[in-house]
Amino acid sequence: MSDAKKFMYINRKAPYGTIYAWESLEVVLIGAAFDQEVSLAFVDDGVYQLMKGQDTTEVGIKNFSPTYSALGDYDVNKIYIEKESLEARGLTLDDLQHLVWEDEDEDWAEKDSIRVVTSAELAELFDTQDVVLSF
Amino acid sequence: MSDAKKFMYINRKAPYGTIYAWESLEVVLIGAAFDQEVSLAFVDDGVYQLMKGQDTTEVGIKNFSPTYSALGDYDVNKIYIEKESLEARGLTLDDLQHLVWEDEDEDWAEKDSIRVVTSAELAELFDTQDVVLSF
Amino acid sequence: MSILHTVNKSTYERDTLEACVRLAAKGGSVLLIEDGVYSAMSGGSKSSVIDNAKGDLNFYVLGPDIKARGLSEDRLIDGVKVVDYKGFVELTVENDTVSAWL
Amino acid sequence: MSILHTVNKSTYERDTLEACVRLAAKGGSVLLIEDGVYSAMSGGSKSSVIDNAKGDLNFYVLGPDIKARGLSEDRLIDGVKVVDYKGFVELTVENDTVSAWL
Amino acid sequence: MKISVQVSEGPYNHEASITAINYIKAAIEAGHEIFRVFFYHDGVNNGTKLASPPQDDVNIQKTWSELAAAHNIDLVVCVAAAQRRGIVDQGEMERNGKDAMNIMDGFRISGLGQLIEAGIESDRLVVFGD
Amino acid sequence: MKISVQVSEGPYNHEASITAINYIKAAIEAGHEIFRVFFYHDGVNNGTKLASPPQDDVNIQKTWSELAAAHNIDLVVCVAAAQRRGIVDQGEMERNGKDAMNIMDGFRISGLGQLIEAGIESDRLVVFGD
Repeated sequence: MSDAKKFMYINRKAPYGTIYAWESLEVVLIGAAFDQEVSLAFVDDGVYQLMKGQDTTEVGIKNFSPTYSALGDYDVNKIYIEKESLEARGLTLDDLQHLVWEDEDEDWAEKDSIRVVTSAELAELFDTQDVVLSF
Repeated sequence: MSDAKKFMYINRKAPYGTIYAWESLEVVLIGAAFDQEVSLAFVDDGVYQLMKGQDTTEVGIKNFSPTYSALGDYDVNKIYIEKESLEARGLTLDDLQHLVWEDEDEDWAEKDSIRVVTSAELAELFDTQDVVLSF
Repeated sequence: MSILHTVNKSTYERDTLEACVRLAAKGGSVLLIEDGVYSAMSGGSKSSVIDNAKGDLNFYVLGPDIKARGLSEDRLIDGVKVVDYKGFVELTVENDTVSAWL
Repeated sequence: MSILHTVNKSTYERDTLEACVRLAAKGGSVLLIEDGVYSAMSGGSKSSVIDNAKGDLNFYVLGPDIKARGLSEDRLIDGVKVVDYKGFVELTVENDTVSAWL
Repeated sequence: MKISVQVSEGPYNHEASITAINYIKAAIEAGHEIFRVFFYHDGVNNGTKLASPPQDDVNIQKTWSELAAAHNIDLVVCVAAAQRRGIVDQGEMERNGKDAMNIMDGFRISGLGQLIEAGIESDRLVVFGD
Repeated sequence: MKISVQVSEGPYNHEASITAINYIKAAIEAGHEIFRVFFYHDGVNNGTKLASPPQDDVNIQKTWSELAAAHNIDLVVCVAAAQRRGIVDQGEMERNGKDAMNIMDGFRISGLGQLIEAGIESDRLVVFGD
């Protein structure tokens, strides 16, 4: 039995208006070195973090959205998006970045990291976590 | 015609959870020395600022609610409370502090500072202001 | 497993409590702290959030935060229990995980 | 008199835009900035806030904040106009007062 | 036109500082005068000289300082808010018996009256916050 | 039980610091061990020694320092968040060429790994924020 703890990062805030989205991602990247079981959940305005085509040039701040595509390389490949939050905002999976990871056990086959789940499924998942960090 | 500007302070935040309510009151008290036409509006969770019987002893922070009763002495006596915000929270005027001022022109007769107004009345009032500060 | 959820914002101002209630598994506990305590008052247009969820979740409010805001325990939604900081600590110990809804 | 109202929070997260719309006098202008721009997207469950108010108020969004968030102008609610920072300044000048809804 | 600006949140944590900077640049470009920028609440934290943000991101505190120098803008940090949060100039350091100061070039610490005065003297007061 | 705490907002502006302090005091009183307090986002501003809050209000920064001294609590300020916001110790001062430091007694600056470690080593991690 593994000693690893289950870490869940819940992201509920939109990017850029506040720094929580970006500083949350910084925690995830550092945390990836610790060999724990990591999941990310994007709910409510947090789903906006993964919007395609972000361009911060005119605002003049750092565009950190490309960093999400590096998550797979850090073995962070359990990314849950709440269906209800997407739908409430008139969004579909096509509006979001396509995040993938390569499965070492299957000859580095490329697989999707993102799973769209219902509130009920997410609630069950939360209930199995050891550490929940909410941003 | 007076050179005084009309200043409106809109208070939308509950006290203690954040400092905006208290630091807003500090602006009002300093601003009172400037001989402008001052009004205060309490809307949404801002109406909670005036709740009677606040006691911060167990939290261990400063209870600033007694300061509201000093507003009359600073000639700040136009205090508007949005009816719809009170009602949505199940509150009535009886739940709030009774704020008064003394009218110099009527032999220091004590008068109510608080007026409960509808959203529509408040909207008209906002429209006549020169400077609006929102906290 | 059981989770203690904390909510620190008024449900009139933010979507936090509704998110918590939607995503908390049945049997979990919700502790309202700071401006979250306003959501536990009866007679308001959003008292229904807790009223509708209290069959599935256990609701608590932090007493010191209630008193600071001049709220009366008499007017709490039926079934909401009051705890002090000591009770807050006990709730974190009794549950397996603490999840802050921010 | 005319007022320029600014709103910087998403109507999914906070009550700010609804407060602004309720308390803004007819003929006023509302500029959505920062996370406020999400409220201007069509097809969402809260797009109705602007849809219902746009007969009485003029709505604008800050273009740089739209682009930063990967939102497309095509999907803005009909009638919402896009301005840049220069346009923001022009709106403050054209109106008599600026009111930030925080 | 004479415009004043209030900034109510600290740098980085909220977009308020950035939006204020971009707004001010556009206002200056359009020929308007910035009468004053008043930093209140956590906004006082814009006035620290001790920050070292990552090279690949904007340096907000330094940008304020450069804006002030280039366009002679009056950047005022509220003294009451600054005392709660630890923004200190020479005078505050001496008055409060501190052994260091952290105010950035181009900022000054003063009272809330400066905000009211900005409201009276300016044609517009524009607030950026949370 | 071993408990760690994360504080995500600065002092005074939000109640988070105060709730965290009251929670920690109650936990210690109940016999629990505070493994670490990690300050993130604007929470790093709890660690300044330059504040002089009004006499009639709580001194949050000093209260942290006294708590740490009395109960040997590990108060860790996130270095990345601190660099953006200007919280500086001796090492950071030298590394970034600053001429002053402002870290409060009892706080230390370290990396985000300290938060993850707190999550791993503690029985509970309790977060206070906005």
